[in-house]
Parts: sequence; C-alpha cells; structure tokens
Amino acid sequence: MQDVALECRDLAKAFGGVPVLKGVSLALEAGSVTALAGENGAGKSTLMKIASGQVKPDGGQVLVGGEPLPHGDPQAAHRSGVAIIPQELAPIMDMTVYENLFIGRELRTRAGLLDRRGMARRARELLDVFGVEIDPQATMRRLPVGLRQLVEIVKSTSGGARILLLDEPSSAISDREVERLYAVIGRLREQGVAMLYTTHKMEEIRALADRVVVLRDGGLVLDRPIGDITDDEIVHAMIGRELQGFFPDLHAPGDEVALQVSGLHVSGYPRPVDLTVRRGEILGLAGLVGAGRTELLEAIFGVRRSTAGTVTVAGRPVKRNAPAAAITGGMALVPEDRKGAGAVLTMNVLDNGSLPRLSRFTVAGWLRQRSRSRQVGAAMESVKLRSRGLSQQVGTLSGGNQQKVVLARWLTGNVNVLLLDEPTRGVDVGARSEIYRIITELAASGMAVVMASSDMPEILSLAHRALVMRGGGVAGELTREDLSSPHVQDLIFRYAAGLNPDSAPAPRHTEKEGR
Amino acid sequence: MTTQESAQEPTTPGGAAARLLPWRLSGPWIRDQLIRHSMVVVMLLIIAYFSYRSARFGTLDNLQTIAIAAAPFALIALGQTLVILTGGIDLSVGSIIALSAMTAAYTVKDHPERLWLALLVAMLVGLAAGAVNGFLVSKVNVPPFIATLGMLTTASGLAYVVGQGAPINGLPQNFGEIANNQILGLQIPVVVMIVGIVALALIMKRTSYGMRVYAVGGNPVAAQIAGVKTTRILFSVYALSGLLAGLSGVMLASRVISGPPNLGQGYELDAIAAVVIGGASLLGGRGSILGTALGLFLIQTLNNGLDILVVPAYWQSVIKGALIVAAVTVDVWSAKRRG
Amino acid sequence: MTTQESAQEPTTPGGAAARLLPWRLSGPWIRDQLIRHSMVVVMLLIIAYFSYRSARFGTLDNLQTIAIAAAPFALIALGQTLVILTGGIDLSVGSIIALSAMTAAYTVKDHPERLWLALLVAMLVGLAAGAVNGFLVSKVNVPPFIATLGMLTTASGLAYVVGQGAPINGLPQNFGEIANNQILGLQIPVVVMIVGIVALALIMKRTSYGMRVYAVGGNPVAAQIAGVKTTRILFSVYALSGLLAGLSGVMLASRVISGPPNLGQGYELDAIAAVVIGGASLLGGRGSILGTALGLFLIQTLNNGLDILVVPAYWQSVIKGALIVAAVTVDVWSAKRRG
Amino acid sequence: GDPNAGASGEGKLRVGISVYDMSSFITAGKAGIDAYAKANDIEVLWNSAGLDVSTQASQVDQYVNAGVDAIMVVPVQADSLGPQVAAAKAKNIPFLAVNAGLDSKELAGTVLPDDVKAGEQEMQMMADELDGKGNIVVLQGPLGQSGEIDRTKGIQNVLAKYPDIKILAKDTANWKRDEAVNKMKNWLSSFGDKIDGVVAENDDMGLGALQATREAGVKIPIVGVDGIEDGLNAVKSGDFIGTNLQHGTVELATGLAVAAKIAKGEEVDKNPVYLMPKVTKDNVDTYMEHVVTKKDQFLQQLPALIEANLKTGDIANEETAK
Ligand SMILES: Nc1ncnc2c1ncn2[C@@H]1O[C@H](COP(=O)(O)OP(=O)(O)OP(=O)(O)O)[C@@H](O)[C@H]1O
Ligand SMILES: Nc1ncnc2c1ncn2[C@@H]1O[C@H](COP(=O)(O)OP(=O)(O)OP(=O)(O)O)[C@@H](O)[C@H]1O
Ligand SMILES: [Mg+2]
Ligand SMILES: [Mg+2]
Repeated sequence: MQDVALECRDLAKAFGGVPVLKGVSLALEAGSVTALAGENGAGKSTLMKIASGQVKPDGGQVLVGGEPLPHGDPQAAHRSGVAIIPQELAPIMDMTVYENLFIGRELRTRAGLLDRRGMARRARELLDVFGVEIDPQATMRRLPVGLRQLVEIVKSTSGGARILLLDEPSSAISDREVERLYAVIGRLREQGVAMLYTTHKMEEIRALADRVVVLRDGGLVLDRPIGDITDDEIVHAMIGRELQGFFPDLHAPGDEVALQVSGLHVSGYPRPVDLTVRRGEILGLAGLVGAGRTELLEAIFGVRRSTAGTVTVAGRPVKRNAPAAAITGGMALVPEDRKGAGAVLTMNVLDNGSLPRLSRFTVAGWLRQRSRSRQVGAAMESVKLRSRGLSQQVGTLSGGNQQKVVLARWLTGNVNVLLLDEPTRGVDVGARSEIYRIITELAASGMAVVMASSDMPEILSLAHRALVMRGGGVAGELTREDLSSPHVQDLIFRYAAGLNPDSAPAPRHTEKEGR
Repeated sequence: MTTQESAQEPTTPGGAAARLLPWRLSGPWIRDQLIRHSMVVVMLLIIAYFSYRSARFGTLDNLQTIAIAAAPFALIALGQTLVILTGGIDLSVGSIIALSAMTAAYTVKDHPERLWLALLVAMLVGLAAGAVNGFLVSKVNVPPFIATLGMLTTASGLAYVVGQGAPINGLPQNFGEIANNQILGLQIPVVVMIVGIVALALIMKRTSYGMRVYAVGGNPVAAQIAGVKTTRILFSVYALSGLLAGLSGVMLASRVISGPPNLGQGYELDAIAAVVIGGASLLGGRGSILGTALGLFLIQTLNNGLDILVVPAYWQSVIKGALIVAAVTVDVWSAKRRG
Repeated sequence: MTTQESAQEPTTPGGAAARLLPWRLSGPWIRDQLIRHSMVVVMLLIIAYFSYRSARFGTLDNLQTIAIAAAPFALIALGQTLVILTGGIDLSVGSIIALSAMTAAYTVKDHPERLWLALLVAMLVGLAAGAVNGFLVSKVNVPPFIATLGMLTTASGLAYVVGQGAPINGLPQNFGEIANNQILGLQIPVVVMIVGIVALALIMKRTSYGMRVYAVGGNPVAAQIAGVKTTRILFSVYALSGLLAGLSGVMLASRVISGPPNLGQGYELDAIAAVVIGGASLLGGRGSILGTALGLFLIQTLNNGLDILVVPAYWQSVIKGALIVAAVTVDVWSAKRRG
Repeated sequence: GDPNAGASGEGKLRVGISVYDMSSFITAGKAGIDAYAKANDIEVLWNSAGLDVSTQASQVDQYVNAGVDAIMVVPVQADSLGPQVAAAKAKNIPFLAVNAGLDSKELAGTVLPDDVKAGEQEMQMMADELDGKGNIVVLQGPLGQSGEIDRTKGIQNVLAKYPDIKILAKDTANWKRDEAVNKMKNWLSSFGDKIDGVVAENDDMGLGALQATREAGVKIPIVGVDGIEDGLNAVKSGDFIGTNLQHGTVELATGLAVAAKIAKGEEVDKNPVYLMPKVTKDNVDTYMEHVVTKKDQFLQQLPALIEANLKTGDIANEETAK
C-alpha cells in the first residue's frame, strides 16, 4: 500500500449500548476510490461521520497523513482536508446556491469584504461541470432535491479536499448527472484525492471503485481490489446469502379500475392530468428531474393543491385537497423525502406505524395499546424491519429501515391505491428486493400501485405500464411490451425531453443496469 | 440496527432476545428515565437543603402552600406544553389571565349569587382569546410568537378596558369560594391542578389526540401525509391553552377576591420555563406533561424555600436564575453522557 | 431523472431555462422585495393616517422624538437579530440594560469626573453577561431560552443588589452628557443607532462573519462540515447582544440621569417583536438588519402616533397588538401569494 | 440554622412583612423598619412579592403557617387578599395593611397615606403657580394602583375648583422615568407650547418630564409626589415647583410600630393616616437632610420620633421635639 491518505484504526461505536461499529480498520490510498458497501444500518454512515469528526468514536483512531485527528471535531477534520457529502443532505435552505458553495471559504475582495459577484460567477462555472442550469442566486429551498444534491457534490468536490467521503451521493440524481459525477471523480482521482464512496448500486461500484470494502453488522467482512471480485460475491458479503430473482415476477393486473384521475389540475402546472390504474396494476411514472411526478402524486393524495378535476378510488370520488379523506378512501402515499415528509423522526416505530390509521386503534379516542402493538408489529414484521423493537425512535433507524416503516405503516389496513414516490431511494440491495417483493405482492393482492421512480430498471422490470412525464403533464405512455423492448430507454428519454419519439437514431446506449 | 439475521431467516430467538434485553435497558426508555432522573436528583438536593435549613419547609402546611401557589401556573404550563409540543409558543397566557379575571370580577359584581356564571364567562373569554390565537396560527399562518404577542398586548389592554383603567374591587366575599373552598382537604385550585396534570398526562400518552399533537410538532408535513388534520390540531392547542389560562385567571382572582388588571403579568415566562426545564424542545415534538410538572415544582419550590429562608428578593432572583441554569446544565450533561 | 442521456450530450437548454426563469422572478430576491414591500406599505398607511390626524406628526422635531425613543431598542434589537439568525433567542437584554445602567450609575457616582469609565464599565458588564450567555449556549449546550432566562432573572437581581434594592439617585448632571449631547444636530443615541444599523447591515451582508452567522442558523451541521467554527459564532452573537444591551443601558440611564434597577424590564419582547416583524424566523437562518429596523420603526411609530393622538394607554395596547398582528398577516399573505 | 424557628429566643416579637416589590420607597421603609425593630427587639421576616398579588398571598400563607405574632402587608393590589386576612384572623394573628388598604373587616389595623390629599396638594401647587388658568398634562401611576387612583382623584378634586385649567392629556407612565420622558416628548410634539404645566403623580415621572422639556428646549412648571433625592434636588434647583414627601422610612416604621403594639395588646391608634408634608423651596433643606444627607442621624432618632408621633397622631411629622 502506498501513500495512505486516511486510515481508520479499530473504530468502535455504540449507540445507547448497541454496537454499530465493532473495531473497523481501513485505509484509503491517495488517488483511489474505495467503495463502501453494506446493508442499511451496517454502519457505513457512522463510519464516515466518525472520519469527518461529526461523531465521536468510543474507541479507535482516525489518522490523516499519519497524524491522528482529534475525536468529534469537524473543524479539525476540515482543516486536515477531509470533506464529506453527507447522506442526509445538509443544505442551508435559506441561503443561495453560491453561498452554500462558498460557506467556510468565502471569496473576498481586496478590502476584505465578501466578493458576492465573484462567488456567483465561480459558482456558475463549478455547476457547469454537471451541465445543469442552476441559478447561483436561487435559494436552496427552491431547488428540487436532486439539484440540492448536485450543489452538495460540487461543494465538496471543489474545495480542494484531499480526502473525500461520499455517502450515497447519487441517491437523488439521474443517470445523466451520475455520469458527470463519474467524470468529476475521475479527475479528482488523477489529482490524488482519496475517496470513500458509499452506494447501494452495483453498477456504480463497478464503474468507479478501485477497491471494495463491505461492512456487515459493524464489522469489516471484505476488503479487496475490484478486479478480484464479482458482483455476486459483493452482494453475498453484504447480506450473507445469495440473492435470487431480484425483480419478482409480475402478476397480471385485474380489469377493475381502482384509481381514476381525470382533469386533475395541479396548482402551478399548465396541463391537467388524466390517468387510470386498474386493480393489481403497477403504473410507473418516469421523467426528468422536475418533471412533476412528485407533484402529481401529492396532488392525487391531496397534500398538494389541485384546482380542478376528480379523483375516484374504486368508483367512489375522493375529496380533493384532503389527505385524511384520501386515506379513508383507501389511498396511501409513500413520499419521496422520507425525513422531511415520511416519518416523524422524533416518534417511535409504534407511533409512526399507527399514525395513518389512528381511528382503527382507538375507542372513543383512547388508544387500544395491545391491538395497536400487535397490528403495527405484524405490519413491520411483514417488511422484515430491523429495529430494537417498536419503541425505537425512527430517527435512529438506518435509512432503509426508515423507508420500510414509511411503507409498512399503511399495511395495517385496507389500501386500494398505493402511491409510491422513489420507493427504494437509498435502500440496500437486500431490502430493495424485499420492497420489490412487497410491492408486487401488494399488487397481486389487488392493490393499484402508482410508482414514480428515477431508477430505470425499477420502472422497466416492475411496472405493467409506464407514463413519461414532462412539465407536469403526461408526455407518453409505454406498455409492458414497450418496456421490454431494447430501445425503451431511448424512447423514454425522447418523451421526457420533449423530442419527437420517432426520429433520429438512438443515442449511445450505456449498458449498466445491473441485473 | 445491525443484527445478523438474514432477510429470509426467521429471527434467531434465543440470541436476539438476549441481545434485546440490554438494548431495552440502555435504550431510549432508560435514557428518558435518566434525563428525568437528573432533574429529580436536582430537585431532591434542593428540597434536602431547604429542609435542613428550615424545619418549616417540610411541613404538610407548607406543601399545601407550594401547591396552591403552583396551581395557577400549572394550568397555563399544561396548555403551554401542548403548544410547545407543536413547535409553537403562547406568550399571551399572562394577559389572558388578567382579562378573564377582570371579566369574572365584572360578572360576579353584577351577579353576586351566580358564581358559576363568573366561572363560565372567564373560561369562555379565555377560550375565545385562545381561539383567536389558534385561528391566526393555524389558518392565517402568522408565526406563533407574533400572534400571541399581539394577543398579549391586546388582552392586557382589554383587561384595563373592562375595569375602565382600574381594578374591580369590592367583590362579594363568596367570590372567594371558587379558589378557597376545599375538596377532600385540598383547596379547589390544587384539586384542579392535580386533575389537570393527570388528565393531560393520560391524554398525551393514551389518546390519538395526544399522538397527533406530538406528530404535528415532530413533523407537520409527515403528519399531514399520514392524514392528521394539522390545522385542527394547531387550533386546538391554542384554544386549550387559552381556556386553561381563563380558568387560571378566575382562580387567581378568587383567591385574593379582587380583579386586578395586571394579574398574571409575566407568568408566561415562568410557564414556558417550566415546560423547557421539563425537557421539552422549543422546536416541537419533544416534551411531556410530567416533565412540565417537574419543572413547575422546581420553580415553585425555589420560590417558596427562598421566601421561607427570608432571602432578600433580589438575591432570590440571582439564586433562582443560577439554579435554573444549573439544573438544566446537569440535565444536558447527563443526557449527553448517556448518549 | 430517468433518462439515458449520455454524459457527452449537452442539456436540453430551452425547456430547462424557460422553466427556471419563473423561479428566478418569483425567487428569493423578489420575495424579499415583496415581503419588505408589504411591510413598508403598512408602515406608509400608518404614517399617512397619523399625519392626517395630526399636523404635528410629520414634523422634523417629531421624527427626532421617534428616533431618540427608538435608539435604546434599536441597539438591543440589532443584537437580537444576530442571535435569532442563529436560531437562538436572548431574553436577558432587558435585565442587562438594568444591570449595566446600575453599574454605570454606581461608577459615575463614585467618579463623577470620569464619564468614560462609567461608559466602559457598563459595556463591560453587558459584554460579560452576554459572554456568560454565549458560553452556556455554545459550550454547555443549554437551550438559549433557558440560558438567557436564567440571565434575565440573575441580572435583574444583581441590578437590585448594586443599588441595594433601590434606584441610584443624586447622580452628577454631567452623566447626562452621554445621551444628551449632540453630534451634527443629532442626540448621541440617535447617532449610535444609525451607525449601529448601517454597520451591522454591512457586516451581515458584506463580510464572511455575517454569512457564517446565517449559515450557523440555517444549518449548524452544514456549517460545521464546511469548517465554520460554529461555537465561536454562537458565542460571539450572544456576547455582542450583551455588549449592545450594556450600551443601551448606559444611554438610557444617562438620558434620565438616574439608575433605576427596573430599567429595561420587558424590553426584550419589543426587541424580539421588532426582529420577527422584520421578517426573521425564530428557527434561525432567515432575517435581516434592515427588516429589524423596519419592524422597530413600526412599533416606535405606533407608540409615538398613538401618544400624539392622546389615545389612553390601554386602548393603545389593544390597537398596537391588533396592528402588529395585522401587519404580519398582510406580510404572510403577500409572501404566500407571490409564492 | 432556621431563621424561622424558635431559636430567635422567647419574648422576641416576630412580625412577617410582605411588600409589593423593591423600590426606593420600600428600601427607605426597610431602613426605618430595621431601625425600629432593632430598638424594640422585634424580629422581622421580610419578603417581597415582585408586584404579583398571588405571590403575596403565598407569602402571607407562609407567615400564617409559621405562626408569626403579626403580619404587615404593603399590598400589591389594594382591596385584595380578603381570604388571607381571614386565614390570619382564624389563627389570631393581627393583620395590618400599610400604604394601601385591603378589603376586609378583619384587618387589625392600617397605616395609610392620604393619597387623595397628596393629589390635591400637588394640584393646588400647580393651580397657584398657573394662577388658576392654563393647560396641564397629568402623568399617572400604573392604572389601577391605589396610589394612582387616589392621587388622580385628588387632582380632579382641585381641578373642579378651577374651570380655567384644562387637562390636555392624562396617561400612565407606570411610575417610570424612562417611560415618562418618551410620553412627555410625544405630548410636546402633539401640543407644542400649549402645555403650561406638568402634574406628575410621582417624582420619577416628573423628572422624566423635566428631561423631555429640556430636550425640547422649553421650561414648564412641574410638580411631583414622593420627595425622592432627585425630586428634592429638583425642588431645590427650581426645576420642580414642589413635591410632597412620602417618607417610606417614617411610614413603614410606623406601620411596624402599630403592628407590634397591636400584637402586644398595647394601646394605639389602629388606623393612623399619613398626611404627606408639602415640600417647597422653603423647607426642602430639612427634608433633604432626613432623606439623603443625614439619613443615618435621622434613623437614630426614628424610634423615638415614631413613639412621639403615635401619641400626637401626626405620623408624618419629622421634627423631633428636642
Ligand atoms: N422556485 C420554484 N417555484 C416553483 N416550483 C418549484 C421551484 N423550484 C422547484 N419547484 C418544483 O419542484 C419540482 C422538482 O421537484 P422534483 O425533483 O421532486 O420533481 P419530480 O417531478 O418529482 O421529479 P423527480 O421525482 O424526478 O425528482 C419542479 O417540478 C418544480 O415544480
Ligand atoms: N444517533 C443514533 N442513535 C441511535 N442509533 C443510531 C444513531 N445513528 C445511527 N444509529 C444506528 O446505527 C446503525 C448504523 O447506522 P448507519 O447510519 O451508520 O447505517 P448505514 O450503513 O449508513 O445505513 P444506510 O445504508 O441505511 O444509510 C443503525 O442501526 C442505526 O439505527
Ligand atoms: Mg447511511
Ligand atoms: Mg420526485
């Protein structure tokens, strides 16, 4: 091993007595990318937080260039050239894009005052690398999640850090930006930056990593050059078993219409939307970032204002703009932003699990504790939640398990229409295959599922039918046949970008869909 | 969590159970206990000191004195707890006390025989003021600080308007019955306080309403997606806070048989302090009724003990300020150390 | 995004740019303008009404009267703005005013010839109290509400201790020079206020310190990761707030040549109100010095105008409370409507 | 060490006192009380209610619990505390109201200032100054406090005799100098040179008004009540046309004296009234000595002065018969 930039020695950490890291040692070489893989809750983020000084380890050391870092001192880590893109994005919502980019290393004029114009200019240049139009003067709060993530990536990669920790940096961005990210990482590698890259996507590991380390249950179970290992071996190291049938087989949908949306006018969008989903059918929603998929799902459910139109579930009209009515009508929404909109992080699993159907668990307003624990427990069991029990605070669950809570809490009662927005964002392969299984089983049991996803294989393999959205409206529809055709990705892109779907040859097709 | 079990495999029962035990012990439950514990320890130390310094401190009579002094604060602190749980703040309770006391005094002066009417009017006035707060916060989206600050100013002005710039005096002696009569050997406000604490503690722990309040405070967006009518919940906590302030006001007025328009001035700070000392976060979502009760008794015990030791008023302030900070510091430390 | 588009292909500019444009127009800049705008409109309406009702309202003399009344509030509201930007709150400024006024009065009584000493002592006392707040909040992690509430109580007690329970009277007349002398035809506190507003507005907009204060309030974790010394920033804003309160205290005491231990009582609420009316969020990260100045002048103009129209004090309260809520309501609506 | 236990020795009389708050009046009063208590071997338990009537009720409760020999209250709120007086009575503890009355027939005694008369006196001084004609503004105490109510009443009483004196504005500045200066400044904006006189219900507000007139560059006669140091100075320098001395030292010590005598069962006027002496340029020097410059000397004579005063009935008298 030459030129170790960052070394972790015997890092141990426990939360509330539960070990999360049990003596993990690893070294990052300058000018290389190490992929950090592992199930949800394996301790990947905790490891990165320790290395970046956000979390104090119980034991062990972090060395940068051979010098031990003081524990729990993010500024010291920053000074030693360690930068992190946290999994839970940390944008400063009320500040502009360029302020976010330059906080801590502000550009100043000769007089010592802030050079705001200079920062905005430089910000534009930095963002151009990703080929996206982001106004440096825009407030972060105004940006969609994907763009926020890009800003965070740019912030961490442009600061001259020698060691870069990337915790699922691609979870909210699309393939196009991921490729730009690859390019950026390649350049940083050439410049001798040591990188630790966490992702749940096998193709990213393949495309980027020089070396793979796998964490399981807080221990390091694998550390090998990428060339020496197959995908299956990595997966096996992660979940301790083989993974078969990643995407389960689809059942044929029924005939009965479960969800009928007609003329739904989402506030702020020009075109009304119509769609129909039958029982047992999984409808995929594809589109570019900002295509309006989230908005459509939210409007159907009633959390986003719609100004006209009707939503009918199983033949019964549902009041618009009233989520409580939507729930009573048999709809359920698993939102895109699980921390911001999905779970109440300060509450425990049991309470989160009972929130959507409180009236089921109460008699005259009083909670029936026993039946509540039983039903929520069963729902959580059905998604194989890993927790310390129903009384664990959801905020302390790993990301994937939080996602399971947000999904499973609907399963305590009857759901006719399940609206899923990026259901597997940040979820590990094992859990993802479980969620796919759950979704297909739910569909098979007669639920109608609408699933917005930026994960192309997910749409291609899981949906009976897909709509491509653009500017808040439906730009095209793809049948199961279309979805299985080799040119489907090209077709989707053309719909999404507003190009004529029949002209011009297909652009370069990248083969990187994993399984 | 980092257990071994693979997805298919059913849980490995023995091991898991054994592993689960220490988690539960060192888990959030214990942590909660310890957080509460450290504050209880501080309380006990303070009580021990006062008892050592004055034989009179520990008497039953004095306990009653503490309780009766605490009662009006308890009512507003209870309402305040719910408001703070939703991430809001209610600055207006002190003024609502004044306004409801004045209207009660006004009513009883006209109808000395109809005590219940005074009680009813005071509570309705409190409820109305709280409802205005609730409307402003939940429907008009005025920040709670501003909405209730406006109400603080307005209600305080109205209290003077009711008395036309003067206290309402010369009230019939029977007005004193509301606060001074006894039930089971306890003065009515003390009974009301106990009932209030127990009832609200139960409501917050055992009803869907309580859970919704926590949810709205923890994450209003998520609560909404889970079907909680956040507007209603928000409205209700301010209305309740106003109602309890109204009740508190009439009890205070009855206790001294007088309608002073500046009654309750500054009580809001003590009430909020009790809630925050009790472990609530002003960001919402975290806190408990029992914590508030503890914080309240910490403050009231200090007030009483320092008075009993005849510490000069200004040194009392110094000591009280320092001890409150010290108590919370210990709390913060103990919470941090136990991770 | 779900396209397959490869890295080489440039973005589809037309669509994206067209979509982005409306964001920019309805973006933070415009929004800021409009938020300010609606409040300015409210201000103008109020001013117009007062001018219509009394010819005296609009005179230069009266403007000076408003300014001199506003000055001590302005200082504490400025410090408060920074504290609130970091997501904190400083309840202790009113008490710090009292304490620093008392120590200044005490000093000047002993050393009548050394005015600067009184000024220095007052500011040091304010700074020290602020530093204690800052230490508690930034290092010990005591919630700001509790830390500064403790300081409120403690400093107020100490103010009485300094005067042994009474105001300090019989001060030399030259003590009045600090507040009553003029610079360029303006009383010193007015000059200090103007300098303070301009200086802090510049600092917050044009220096990295200002930017970091916003960052710490907006997202402390993000700020920390980016290498910002959040502890220092937090400490500094409380220290500054204390210092400005100290300055405010000595100016107030000098203006009336006396050291009243209850000076400044309740000023904190007016200061916080000014900040929040000025558009700041109590959650931190949002607000501005100019907004605060506007909020402050709204309140002070109301005080002045209602006095000029000889509205009785309690009706003033009612009107003030209602108008503050109304102004913020308009603000909230206008902000919402413009998205 | 329990300050309240019997340790204080037999025979020693224990009096529990609750005052509305700390103020110059109360601080001066405490000095007088301490002097009198020391001379008469009385143990004083002293609490301040911080302007909160409910706190005051609790403090009384504590004194009743402690079984003191007498309770003296300087009320936060006039005509309040009915139940507390009754509770003391039930335990045979004499209850005394000083400075403001309480609404109870069971009071053992009162030592009250004649605030109406104080208001009349100051208004009369102003009327004389204005020769019965002109425009005045009135700075009131906190609305609803007995001092404010009675002084305002006194002012109105005199005004009734002077139809040519008009009140331009009348409002509270809460006894505070810093509030008064702004209020007066605003009135000066409003009325300009139409204001011929300022009647302040205490000296602090009068001094605030004085500052406002200085800032506005005008000179307007001002009158106050209380006779605090700065007020007396203002009388001396001619900035005030006069004030009325409410000497806390004398008034509260008298209260304690009456309480003690009632508790001991001695003969005493149970409801003496404190009539505030008028302070003008002519007599200001004597009072200045008592209140400020020769305070300690005055305190030494105080116990004797009070005994003498209680006999004559003129409890505001400050001239010791030598
Ligand atoms: N300044 C703004 N004003 C109005 N709407 C905005 C603004 N900024 C972002 N948006 C909305 O946010 C949306 C982008 O969010 P998001 O990325 O969740 O969209 P989406 O269609 O769900 O796409 P995806 O799910 O692929 O991310 C845009 O469609 C846009 O309507
Ligand atoms: N603050 C905390 N308090 C208690 N437990 C925690 C805390 N933070 C993390 N944990 C627990 O530590 C374990 C590891 O979490 P971590 O976030 O490191 O997992 P991860 O490998 O990053 O998972 P994911 O892939 O879902 O992001 C999880 O079981 C989680 O519940
Ligand atoms: Mg993670
Ligand atoms: Mg989306």
